[in-house]
Amino acid sequence: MLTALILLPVAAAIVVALIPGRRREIHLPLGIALSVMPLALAGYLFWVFEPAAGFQYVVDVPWYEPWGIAWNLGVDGISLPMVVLTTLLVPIALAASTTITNRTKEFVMYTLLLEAGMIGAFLALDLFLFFVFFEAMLIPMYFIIGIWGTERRIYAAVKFFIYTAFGSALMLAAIIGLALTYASQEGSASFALSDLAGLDLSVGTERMFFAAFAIAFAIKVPLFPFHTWLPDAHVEAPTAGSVLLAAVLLKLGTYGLLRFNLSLFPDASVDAIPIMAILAVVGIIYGAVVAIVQPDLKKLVAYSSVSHLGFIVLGTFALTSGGLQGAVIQNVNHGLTTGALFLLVGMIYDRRHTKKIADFGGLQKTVPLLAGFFLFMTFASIGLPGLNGFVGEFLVLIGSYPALPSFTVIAALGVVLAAIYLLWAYERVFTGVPDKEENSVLSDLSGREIALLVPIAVLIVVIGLYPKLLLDKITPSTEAVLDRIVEQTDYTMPEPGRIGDVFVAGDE
Amino acid sequence: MITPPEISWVAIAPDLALAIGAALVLLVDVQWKPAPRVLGWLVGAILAVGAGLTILQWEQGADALASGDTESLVAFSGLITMDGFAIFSRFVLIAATGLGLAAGWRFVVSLGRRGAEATALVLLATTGFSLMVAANNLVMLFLGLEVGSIALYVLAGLARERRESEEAAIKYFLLGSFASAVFIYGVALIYAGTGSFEILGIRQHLNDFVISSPAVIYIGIGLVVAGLGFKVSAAPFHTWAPDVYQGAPAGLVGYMAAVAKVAGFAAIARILLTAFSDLADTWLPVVAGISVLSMVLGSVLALVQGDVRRLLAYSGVAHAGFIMTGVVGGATDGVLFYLAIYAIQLVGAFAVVAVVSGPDGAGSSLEEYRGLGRRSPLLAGAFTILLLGMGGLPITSGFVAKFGVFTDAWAQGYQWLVIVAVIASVVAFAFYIRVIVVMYMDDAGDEQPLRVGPERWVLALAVGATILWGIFPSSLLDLAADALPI
Amino acid sequence: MADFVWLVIALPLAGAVFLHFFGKYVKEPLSGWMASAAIGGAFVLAAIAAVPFIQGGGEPVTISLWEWMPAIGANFELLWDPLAALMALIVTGVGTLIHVFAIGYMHGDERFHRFFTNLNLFAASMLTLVLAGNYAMLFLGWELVGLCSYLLIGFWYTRTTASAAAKKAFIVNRIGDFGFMIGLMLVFTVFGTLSFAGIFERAGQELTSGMATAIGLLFLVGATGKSAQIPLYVWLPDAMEGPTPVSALIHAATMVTAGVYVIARSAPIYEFTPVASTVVASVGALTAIWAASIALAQRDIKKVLAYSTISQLGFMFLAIGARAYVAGVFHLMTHAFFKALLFLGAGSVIHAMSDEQDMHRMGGLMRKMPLTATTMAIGALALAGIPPLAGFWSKDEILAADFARGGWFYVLWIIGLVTALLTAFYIARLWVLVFYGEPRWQEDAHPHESPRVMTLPLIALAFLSVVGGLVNTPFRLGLEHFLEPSFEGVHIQEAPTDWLTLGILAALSILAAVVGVGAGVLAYRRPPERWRRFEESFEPLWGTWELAYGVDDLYGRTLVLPGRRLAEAAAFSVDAKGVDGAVNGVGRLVRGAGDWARPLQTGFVRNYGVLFLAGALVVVVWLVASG
Amino acid sequence: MVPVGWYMALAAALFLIGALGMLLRRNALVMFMCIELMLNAVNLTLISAGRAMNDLNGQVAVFFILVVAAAEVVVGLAIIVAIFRRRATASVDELSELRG
Repeated sequence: MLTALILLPVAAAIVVALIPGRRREIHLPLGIALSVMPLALAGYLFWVFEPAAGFQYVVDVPWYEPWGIAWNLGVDGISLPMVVLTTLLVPIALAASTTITNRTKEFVMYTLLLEAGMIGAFLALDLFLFFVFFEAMLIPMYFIIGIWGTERRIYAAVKFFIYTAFGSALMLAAIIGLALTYASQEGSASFALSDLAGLDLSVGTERMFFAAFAIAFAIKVPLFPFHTWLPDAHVEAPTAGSVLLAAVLLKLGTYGLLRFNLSLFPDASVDAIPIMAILAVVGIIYGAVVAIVQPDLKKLVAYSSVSHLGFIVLGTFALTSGGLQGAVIQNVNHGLTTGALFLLVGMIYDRRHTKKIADFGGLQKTVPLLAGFFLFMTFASIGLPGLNGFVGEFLVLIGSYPALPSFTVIAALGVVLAAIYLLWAYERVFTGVPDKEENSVLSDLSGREIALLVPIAVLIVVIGLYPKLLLDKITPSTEAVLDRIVEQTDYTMPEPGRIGDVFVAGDE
Repeated sequence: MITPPEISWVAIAPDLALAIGAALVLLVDVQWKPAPRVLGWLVGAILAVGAGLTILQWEQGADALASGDTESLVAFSGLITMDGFAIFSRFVLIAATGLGLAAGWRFVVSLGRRGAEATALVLLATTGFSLMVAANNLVMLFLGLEVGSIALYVLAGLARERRESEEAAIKYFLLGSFASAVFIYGVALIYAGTGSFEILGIRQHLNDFVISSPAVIYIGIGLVVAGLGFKVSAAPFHTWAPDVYQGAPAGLVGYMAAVAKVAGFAAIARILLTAFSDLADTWLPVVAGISVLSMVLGSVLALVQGDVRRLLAYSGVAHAGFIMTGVVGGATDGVLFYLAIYAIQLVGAFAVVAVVSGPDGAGSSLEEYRGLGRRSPLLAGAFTILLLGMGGLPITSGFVAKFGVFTDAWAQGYQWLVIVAVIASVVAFAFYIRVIVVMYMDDAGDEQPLRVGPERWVLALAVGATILWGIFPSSLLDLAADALPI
Repeated sequence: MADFVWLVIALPLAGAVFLHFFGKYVKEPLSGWMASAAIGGAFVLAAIAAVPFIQGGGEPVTISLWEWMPAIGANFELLWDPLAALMALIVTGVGTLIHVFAIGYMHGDERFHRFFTNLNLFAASMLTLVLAGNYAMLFLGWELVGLCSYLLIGFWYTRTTASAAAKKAFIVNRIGDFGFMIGLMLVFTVFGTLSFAGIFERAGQELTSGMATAIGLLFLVGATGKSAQIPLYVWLPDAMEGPTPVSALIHAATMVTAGVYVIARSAPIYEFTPVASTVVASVGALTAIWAASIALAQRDIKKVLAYSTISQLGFMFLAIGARAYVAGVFHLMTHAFFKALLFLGAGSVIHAMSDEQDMHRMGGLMRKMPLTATTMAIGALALAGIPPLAGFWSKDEILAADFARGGWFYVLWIIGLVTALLTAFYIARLWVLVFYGEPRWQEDAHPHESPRVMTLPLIALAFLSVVGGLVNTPFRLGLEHFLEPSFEGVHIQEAPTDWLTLGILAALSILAAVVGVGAGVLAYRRPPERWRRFEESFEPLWGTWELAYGVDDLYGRTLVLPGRRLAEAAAFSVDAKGVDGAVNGVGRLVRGAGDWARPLQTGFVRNYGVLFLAGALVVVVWLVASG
Repeated sequence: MVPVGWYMALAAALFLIGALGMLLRRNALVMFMCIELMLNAVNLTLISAGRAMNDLNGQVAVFFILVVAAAEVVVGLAIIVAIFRRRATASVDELSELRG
């Protein structure tokens, strides 16, 4: 089933490719229709997923046995939400791309291939396979930014590509080193996560490998100071590109840290807590501060990503139940809210052909629906309780505090700053009287655009109020990660107070 | 008493076929003045025979190697081997020849009557290199090298209307002869130090005796490495490559570069890994040094080129460095896989250059690729895949190849080399990406689609190989793993 | 038995959701009535659920709804106890009246239904806050009321001042939330849960006094944000940009008391930290006198009331800081009555004067709007603390309790007393300026009495302001008994019990009230020139008060501007030039290396040869040397 | 009898002279002659080494090298003549259009 999940978008891309280029009008609808299939499959997977069963639907087909590489896929509570998120956002991103009129066919194909790559990276349990997906997806994204982006798209695309490729290059070296260590210890080659996780590494080696992986993922996340490719990429990318970039691609970084760094290098992870926490916290504050004064709406949202993703990293390296759960669920949340914000910025851009905050003002008057959605997403992003962003941030903050008190306190400042930059931006864009003539004649959201935003909005509320839906699936997996670390290292998880009251819903 | 050498026709059957084929082409041309089409079919048939014979050889060689009966793999009193290594390399050479000729066919045709000469030269060059990769004797190796190289010098100058072609030819010729002289001097010193020209003999000698004058042998090794380093355009022996790539006829550059690289590396691998394996501790750092220099210099210089051919030449320098890491890694299968993959991609890439530059191969500046993605989408797509393949992007065979040699080098204890290599491959991405940028992200100056001739088959094969072996590499990897030197 | 209390939240929420999606199909007054019905229904339900407590003998119950974030002991659960019940009744009761008032006040607004959507949403949020069974859910309500406040302050979004005020309110509140959140982190670290039940049960076992102080102070930070205390009160005066019913409901009666509520709710934690309690009281006292002095000199009618609210909230802090929780909550209740009344009255006036808010341009309105004038007079006297109106009883109890606490609290008691005097003065000034004397209206003003739908709530609130104090008098401590189950195990500071002390204290506070009111009336019933001169005689103090001590300006210059400079520096220098510069620098370096190395390729064969030979030489030498 | 080392040294000297000539002279023809000189130095080496070791292989190899040298001459001269025809110069320094 997991193989099908990866191959479906590829097949869809091929189908689209077979449609002759002059039938332009059907490429996009066809792509959207086809991209619903993986969504359906992912939805089914979500439905049948057994939270307690660890990795499931495992596929393990040898690829080239002498090297020990394998087509090894599996899904657990950490990857499941990401897969669903990916499959959900691809149709939305495609459907938001009706303004793309040149080379539509290629655009749809690249998006679908990108989807395959992203799903593959989330599902891969073989490091070689993971790397293949991790790197291969750069190309479609590169094209999406480079071909359909705005003025400085080439600069942004190249920077994106080279920067992330640089990070993964070091990771490749570390993967090779790991596999060879395994081969020398066990006598047979393997790249399987489960095999490599059990390796005995010397302290120095483990730290080096950890660093290699961490840099690769830190660039992807991106953590300060590796973040500068992100604003450029976001600003120049077309809407669909920004959405997928923010919502899914960046998550590979946080996902990778959680999945690979914590499992493969437990000792080094524990040792690296201060460093990672510092980077995370600096990212949170720095991203937020820089976001405040950005003159470009998209850039502002991009920097807000830098800030928000810091929370995820903080939660991950707090190594507590709450922190990890928060990190995973925040992965999803940030995908939804920031994805939606980019959609909205795109919709504004479609109308006004500018993203400069100074060019707007009083839009609420002319496009009240758009303003309403924007405000909704803004508050979701700020972490308003009842919406999804809060669940993630609150879990991360409250959960991390016992482990990393001072860092968490500083991180909490980010919540304040988020309110500042987002509300200020909202104020400048939407409130007041529309004093510029161009702004007073805009048309409000169309039915199609509303249809794109509503599912996201619904999910935002559902996750905000009933995160159990996700947490039930996530928790056993995050606990397993923690258990492993506690078992393999001398790390003791902070035990806040006594065990909290066991809560049983609705049994009175 | 002088024992007459035993003749093993099997061992040289493919080479013989090619050589005879070369003669045949000339004869047929003189006698019947056939249409280019006919000539094409003839050459195709000759290559097919050569390839078929190579496959037949494989069956025999594989058994013998498996049974450990290495003696039976040596023919002509130790001059020639027919081990898997030789046969694999030879097959790659013949395949590259076929693809290269197809890619350059329009150029060959444009030469008119001289087309047959060109064809014959190509066949001869392949014969020489084919003997070179099969040589178990350093003098034999030198002979093969010279047969191949001299043919290449001529090919470089074939586009006589163009001044650059002449310049390329004379540069290639002077420097190539110079390098050959250095190489053979190295061989002579090795002979002086070990008393043998034979790969196996040298190994035997180094195994059996305490070496009396190691300096002579080391100097010999150094000169041999320098000479062969020239052929594979490893830095700092690479200087000819950009000029020759740029000047030589567009259609044939891919072929010229590919066969020289394959044969050169096969020779380096055979000499260093078989003959001098006992001295590995000494030469490994040096080869690693050459590798680093090649990767860094090649990547960095490729980054600033404005001409696609020069860019590909410098990227070839970088690739020489990558393949060198495989030599450092000490496993021939990694090197062979890389060579096979790279040869195909190189020929494919130059097929694109040939299409864009036209048969006479006038210009190849980056400017001419502007908007190619719109002008000729398929051509641009193929070029993109080939470039990414050379860059080593996953799901292309280039990645598998790089992964293989890096793994070998790491296992050999050269972790730092691998780290330099992966960083260099990122820089390499940067310049491949530049070409892609120009093709896709700029608008075309000229909207006229380009005419693609027989290059299309080359491209189809090259792209297919890049993708298929990228996703399912096991078939070729298994073959490469079986293709061991004696 | 009280399982249905979730409906108390659900009803206004349903109203909000319905109006949000279908409001535009509902004709104007109807949507307002629907919203009023929703919150009125909630009031009825809350009253029914509160019956056991009123009868005495009702036990607090925790109602679990569904899981939220079990990892940190934060789920959807409600705590229904007397404190929650009282708050719910205040919110729904006063809320209903204000809803009804707003039907008249918002008449003709093009986003009429949207206003009621938000108002209902606010009610639901506020009820979530007060009914929450754990800190996470309380925080949920806490933030949601902030959201509603944001939405409602900025309701007239085309006014840039309104939008800015809304943003300011939210952000300043967020700063408070920052402290609150850290407090919650500490709570979780200490207790491993955020549930009230789990925390309060074990407070004695788990808390050290240092930790209790830390938590207490951090909660105070949060409370200063929401309840507009020093130093975070600056948002509340600006928040008056919102429609007046909003000011009445959110920024006088309910939301701003959330800080008081949280501290009262957390009484079991403050139990262990006299330090934090004292700080709470001190902040309250300081804020009370600070804001009261500013209120003296304001010209804008709503600004007076706003600073008055800040000042009265200070009183509540003064009470709960002295551990007179019942007195604090009592004052919260009476204040909700009379301050809502005053705001609505002010709204009525503003409405009548076509959005005029400057008291210097009013005067003599008593004749035009007698009903408003009368009800406002009652509210004013209640605020001033004239017996037997509601404000007297609660304020007196606070002052008495502080006096009884003794020590440092004597100082606070004196401050309180002075504040009471000032309060009486400024509210008298307000009433006289608005309703008495000669009209100083603008040319185009045509004041008129407000419609029934607006005056009826005024009357109801006036009634409550009169009798509301009777629930808890020294003669009959009804509220104290009612709230007992909520403060079980907590020491409550009682007022003095001997009647003599009590009498003297009462006399003093009555004196302050009477003097204040008297002075105010005497000063301002004179013609404008005279009271202008009166005000000028206080210069430069008066000007300082009028400018609210220039705190906004100070914050602007010391925090906002440098912050912005910092952000600009970070964004345009550090990030663009530094970090990104470094990244691009690496790229340029590599290219530069390429450009630098390019000339090596001279094109001259002989140079190539040299390079080749040199390379060969290096290789050879290296080999020989290492071999 | 002259020890074999001397022959080897002479050969090395010849080789170096050839190499230096290749680097210093700019006439393509002369450069080519220098290469021939280098090849002959190799021949000398081979002969002496073979003689010293009493091994025929070294001496046989010389014949091959001679043949190769002859082949090189053929091609080399052709190329040089072609260039000379067009440009009326045999100086390699004139041929530096391809660079960078």
